[in-house]
Amino acid sequence: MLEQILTMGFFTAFFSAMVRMAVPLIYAGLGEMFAEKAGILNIGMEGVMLSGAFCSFAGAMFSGSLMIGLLCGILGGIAVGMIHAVLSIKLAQNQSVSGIAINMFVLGVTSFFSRILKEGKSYQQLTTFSTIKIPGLRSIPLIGDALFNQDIFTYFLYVLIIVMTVFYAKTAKGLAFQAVGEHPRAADAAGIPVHKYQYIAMLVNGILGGIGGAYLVLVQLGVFTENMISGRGYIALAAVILGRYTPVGTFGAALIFGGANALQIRLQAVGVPLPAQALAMLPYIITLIALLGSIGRSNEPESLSKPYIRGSR
Amino acid sequence: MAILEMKHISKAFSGVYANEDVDLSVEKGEIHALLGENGAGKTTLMNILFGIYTADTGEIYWKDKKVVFDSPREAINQGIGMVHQHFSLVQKMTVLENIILGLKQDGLFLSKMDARKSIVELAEKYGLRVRPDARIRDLSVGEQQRVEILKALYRNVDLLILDEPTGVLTPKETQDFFEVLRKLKKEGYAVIIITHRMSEIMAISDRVTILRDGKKVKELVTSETDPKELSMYMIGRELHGEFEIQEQSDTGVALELKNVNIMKGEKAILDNIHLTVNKGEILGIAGVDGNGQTELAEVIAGIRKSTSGEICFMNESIQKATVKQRFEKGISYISDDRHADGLVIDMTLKENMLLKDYDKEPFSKKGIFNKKPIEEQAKNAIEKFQIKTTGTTGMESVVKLLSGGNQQKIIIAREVTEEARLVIANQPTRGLDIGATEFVRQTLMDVRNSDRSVLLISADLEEILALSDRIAVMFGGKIVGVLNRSEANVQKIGLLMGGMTKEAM
Amino acid sequence: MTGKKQKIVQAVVIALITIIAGTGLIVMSNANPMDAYTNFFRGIFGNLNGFCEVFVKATPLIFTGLGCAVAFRTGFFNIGAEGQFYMGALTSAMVALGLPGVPGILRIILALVIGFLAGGVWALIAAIFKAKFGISEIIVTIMLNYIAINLIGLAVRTFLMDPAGSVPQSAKIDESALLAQILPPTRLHVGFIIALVAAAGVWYLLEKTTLGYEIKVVGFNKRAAACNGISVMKNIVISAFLSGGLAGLAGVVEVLAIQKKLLEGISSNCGYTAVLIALMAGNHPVGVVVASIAMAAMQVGANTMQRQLGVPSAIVDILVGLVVLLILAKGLMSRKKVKKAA
Amino acid sequence: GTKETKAETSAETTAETSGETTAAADGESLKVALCVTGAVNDMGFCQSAYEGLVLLEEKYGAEIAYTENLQAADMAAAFTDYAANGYDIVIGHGFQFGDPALEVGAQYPDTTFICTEAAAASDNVASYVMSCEQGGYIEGMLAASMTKSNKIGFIGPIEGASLIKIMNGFEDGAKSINPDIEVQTAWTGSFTDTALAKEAAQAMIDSGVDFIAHDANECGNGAIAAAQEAGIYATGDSYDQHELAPETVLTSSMYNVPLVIESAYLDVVNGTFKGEVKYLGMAEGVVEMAPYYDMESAIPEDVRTMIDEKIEAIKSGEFVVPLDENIRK
Ligand SMILES: Nc1ncnc2c1ncn2[C@@H]1O[C@H](COP(=O)(O)OP(=O)(O)OP(=O)(O)O)[C@@H](O)[C@H]1O
Ligand SMILES: Nc1ncnc2c1ncn2[C@@H]1O[C@H](COP(=O)(O)OP(=O)(O)OP(=O)(O)O)[C@@H](O)[C@H]1O
Ligand SMILES: [Mg+2]
Ligand SMILES: [Mg+2]
Repeated sequence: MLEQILTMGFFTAFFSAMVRMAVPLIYAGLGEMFAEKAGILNIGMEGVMLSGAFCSFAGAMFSGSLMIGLLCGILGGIAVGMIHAVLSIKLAQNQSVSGIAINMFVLGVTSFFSRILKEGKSYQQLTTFSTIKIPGLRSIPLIGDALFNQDIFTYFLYVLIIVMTVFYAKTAKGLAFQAVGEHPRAADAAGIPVHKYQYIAMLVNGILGGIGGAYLVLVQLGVFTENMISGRGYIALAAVILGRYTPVGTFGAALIFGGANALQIRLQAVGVPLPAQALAMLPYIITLIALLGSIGRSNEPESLSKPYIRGSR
Repeated sequence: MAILEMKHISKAFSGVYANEDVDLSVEKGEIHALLGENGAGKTTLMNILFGIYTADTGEIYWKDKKVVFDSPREAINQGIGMVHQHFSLVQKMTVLENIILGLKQDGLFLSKMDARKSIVELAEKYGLRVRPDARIRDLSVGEQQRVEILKALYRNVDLLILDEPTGVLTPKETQDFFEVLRKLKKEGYAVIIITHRMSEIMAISDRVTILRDGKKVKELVTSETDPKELSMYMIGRELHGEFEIQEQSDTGVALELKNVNIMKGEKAILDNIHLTVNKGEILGIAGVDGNGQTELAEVIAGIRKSTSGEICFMNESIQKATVKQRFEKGISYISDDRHADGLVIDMTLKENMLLKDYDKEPFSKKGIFNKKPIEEQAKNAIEKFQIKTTGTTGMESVVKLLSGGNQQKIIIAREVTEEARLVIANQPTRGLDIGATEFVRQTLMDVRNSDRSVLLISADLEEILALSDRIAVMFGGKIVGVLNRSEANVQKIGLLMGGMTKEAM
Repeated sequence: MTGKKQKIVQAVVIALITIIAGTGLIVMSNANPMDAYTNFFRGIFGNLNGFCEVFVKATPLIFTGLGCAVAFRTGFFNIGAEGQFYMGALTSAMVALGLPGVPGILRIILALVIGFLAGGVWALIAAIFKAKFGISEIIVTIMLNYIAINLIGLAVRTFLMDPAGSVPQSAKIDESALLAQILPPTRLHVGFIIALVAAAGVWYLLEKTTLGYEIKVVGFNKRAAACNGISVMKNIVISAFLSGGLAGLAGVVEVLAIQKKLLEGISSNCGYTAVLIALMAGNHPVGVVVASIAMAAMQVGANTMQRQLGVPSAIVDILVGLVVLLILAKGLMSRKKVKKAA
Repeated sequence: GTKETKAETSAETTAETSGETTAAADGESLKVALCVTGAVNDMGFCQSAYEGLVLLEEKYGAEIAYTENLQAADMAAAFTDYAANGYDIVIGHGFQFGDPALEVGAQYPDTTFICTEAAAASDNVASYVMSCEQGGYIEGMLAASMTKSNKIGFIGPIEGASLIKIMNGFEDGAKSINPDIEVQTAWTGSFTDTALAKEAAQAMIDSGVDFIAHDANECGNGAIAAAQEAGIYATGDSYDQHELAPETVLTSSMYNVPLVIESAYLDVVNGTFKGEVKYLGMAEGVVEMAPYYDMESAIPEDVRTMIDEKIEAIKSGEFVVPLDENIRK
């Protein structure tokens, strides 16, 4: 069995799987990071992704166009993000309650409407976005396939991570968005419209979370199934913390998690004599261990999940 | 020509007026002082001007135009800047980043080089020394304040509001700061300054507006008045300003620190401290903020652990004792950061009064609370210290809604009790109005007069000189000299604070 | 508009919106709304059985809701009630099944104690991560939930698997070690009484004791707690432990009174619902009981409606989620701006 | 011993009860309720039961109701609810319903409880077990005949007895063709995580597997999607999954749950109901293989013949597919 694992082929395939499993987590993670850095904790990320997945499926189904599907997925993510935004920004409600309630609500709504959508029809399968091989780069041993034989979503991620890193490090707006999450009162006093920025952050959260959900439908599966996000929204939250609130860190953390999940399913396939449940715990245990390894200053935005009300004492 | 006119401003919080029909007028090139007791409504009035609160009624004319500021952003855009006493700086960011925060940028990317240049120029012009690339969390309060002022000036304001800017400054820093204000004035800026110190008002302001209980009681020209008159208007009575100082009786040592050190990596934060505090004595600790005073206080109170050395209280070692055990032995601590250390601002006055004694009889027995003594204690504190609570809630007032001065009174009421054998008072009168200041000072003096001890840490040299039997001066984590009341004066202490040793003098 | 009047108006509006949304969903699933609502209320009040079912369903919610409330008071954001529930369930099944010689009542007591400890320890892991290493408890408790769920899966397929069958569940616990029913044939059981007692205990602890006070101080201001000699670590650990223990009890009671054996999926997500309950109740124990019963009634009514009319079960999730969201959104209804000085 | 006596006594009692119910059937329709653990449109296990229920309504005019997504915590409540509301037959679809059926059944002797895939039996409780391993066995034979790499894979959702026996049947069937064949298996631990099912299939494909089978309900869609992308063959489960990927799915093993439900219904109506565990397989038409459709040409004729013969042998009882409900590792 070991000889089955310790091969080039195994690792090449494993790395590909790791990236595949990670991509939706990275989108959601980056979206979550953007919101959290502006002080909004969105535990409802699961709901955002689920809405993105459902709307992208419905959109693509009705229009017959994947691009319209993607657009609908983004809109679906935004819609859910905005519910959370209004509750936590305008109404200054507890963000965790709102998030958990949203998850419940969206699970119900998507299940309900997916049923109506499927009523009387048999299988509906979309043709998915195809992979685009990048010549040259994809023949790098081990990781070439993983990184450069993927779909457009994965490539866009590379750009996104760079853009976001530069945004926070080098631009005035990036600074302002961070100030909003660190010390909204200071940001307000410096003339930054705190609430407006938080709405924008939630918009980005909805867009990226929506894409994360749509990715599963439009790239990986071509179908929508009830509760198909299956906890990925929660894992995205973990990825942000593990990634210490940086785009690259979040990327890395999502890879760790995606990798652990890809690994456990692969170990099962090659017949590692461990119960499936023991292996299924692996990603979570690895995350905990990784967290222990990242002890130190948590880097959490000071005002995370504290509503800002101007003039309140 | 008034650049600012506030007319008939009223603002109530849950039915209680914080400002009632207040007028204020400020001219270009004027430094206008705002004076009033704690809770008189000064900060509220300024917050209305800066767009943080909206007035219930009244008008604001700014440069002859009627304005309504819905947010600080609008106030800033119109040329008004404000420095709050609790600074509005992002701790994780650098000085430079804080100053340019929220400003319109020309390109997509931050042009830190250009910004740095103009900040350095601006800083030089007004003598506001800052290090552009230092992180705020590494700065002393004095430095942070300079950043705040630079931040406002960098936004091209015409009027600068300063809410108790000198509360945290050393005398030297205050002097420098006043120099800056004078320069600003010469440049044609208008300045509103809130301070409780009469001397500062007399030294820096052109006119004074006095508030009492949310109402404007008087506007005076500074050169035509004196502190006596000011305090008359402010609190409606005269202050005597004299303490009853009794003869010190020699009753022995209360607290002794032997060779106490705190190391932070290679750096000594407390460096070989030997110090005794006698019974019936106020020992003043003078020094520029950030030279180890707070660490000294915390190591005695048990909040911070020393790296080496020994601390004895009443002739027994308390080296291993916890905060609680030390308090039980009679060591009380009034922290200089009341929001962080001293209070739980989301809880009520009553609950905050309990913070140290909650597990003692009669307040609780075997872990179960007893309502009556708890309420009695709160009631007494409100009466004795004249704490202004919000509206009708009395002892159930949530502390964060009280004005800063009243918050401080809660801590004093809690810490300075009969059982306190040693009161460590770190900046106990910061932010207090003169009436309250006098009261606190007398309270501390009473402790001394009843043969108990006080360790008084203050940036206010006058306070130190007025109260202390002996004065120790700290510099760079060391005690560089201890002076008796008779030999101490401002010059000597000033030299020691600057790092001169006693021998060298 | 006075405060009271406004509250009534808000409640009416929330009810109206929920009814309209519910009607829409029911019509879309080709059912008759009148029938649906009749069934909803018949489910709750129609017979003793349904009525008692409300309290049966409320029981684990009360335990886990109390657990969350205790933790939230110290600012320990425990969303791991789900996992703690399962650890309580797992260990209580082990106790009840593993000590066949011991008298039933002893086994029940032991199961309650050990289930409490197990849930507590499970929360403690997250508390230590937080108190010692400053790692967010939100993420740790979520990870621990997944781990606990897999542990149960492992247990019912290996050492706890019923030797008599081949299905992933434990053997049946014998009658003597089960919690008694109060009103047979309804499922209402002693666990509900235990839950009420627990609520009273938690109320007393939080409001009347110095420990409750310490927990509150730590929740609001850790630095001030430390400066005043209140141990932050100790209180986070204690409240996390209590919190996990209470959630663990939910698991014990479900196993000993409802399932009578251990199997997967017995929590029905009540660990997550508990977070909503605790926060809507303002972390107040009495509020937790009320909110749990209300939530349970809603579920029972909606379930009946679903069962009798065959409308999709998703409607239950939608309506419960919607009600919580509407309660959060009620501020939109009041003319007054959001309390400026919160 | 005990079981038989039980069955005997139950035969008597059921005779009485069924007498009543038949009478009821003459006058008015019977009320039948169904409980499932997943969604009734899951294109698999639960949906097929639901279709059975609908069939009762259409064919016999039964008054029907159902509960879906039922969690273990609520099963007894749902049963009680139906029984108390005068339902004549309450069906629980899945092994988890066994114990709740016995428990509630004892309190409502006038209601008949039918569980699929369980082992529960008493006076008014019977279990109808489908011999799903037969379908798995045939799929295994097909897979072993079609593979070129001699590596085939099987993906399951959560290990439950009725799912394990399919997986084991698959392995046995494959080994009957080629004892040296490598059978890779994986459990996703979820009925909903479609993406993980796909990843599991992908993992197998990456290691050379060229035939994928599954019994993972709706999330098995992911497994078929992986096979489709890789251009290899797969089989469907529970349901004719041909349409999902017409060029990938060779056949599907279908469990004719409607037939199970119908036969249970008729047992009650006709008074032939017995409180016992009843096994139903290919012989009863409950386990079936879906047509090959256009893929017929892709399967060599000798393979088709061999499979047809095996199916006949199973139906006639000549060959008994081994039943193994324990996980193999
Ligand atoms: N947001 C608020 N909510 C409720 N009450 C408030 C609020 N802000 C201020 N107050 C009350 O208004 C009164 C005036 O407060 P303010 O802060 O303006 O006083 P101040 O003159 O600045 O006092 P100090 O000298 O202590 O700083 C106080 O009684 C205070 O409790
Ligand atoms: N930038 C700001 N935006 C909104 N509110 C602010 C801002 N800065 C300060 N405040 C609020 O205004 C109140 C007054 O602030 P300030 O720092 O002047 O305190 P204060 O009442 O004068 O108390 P003290 O001076 O005794 O500490 C504070 O309680 C704070 O909540
Ligand atoms: Mg003030
Ligand atoms: Mg003040």
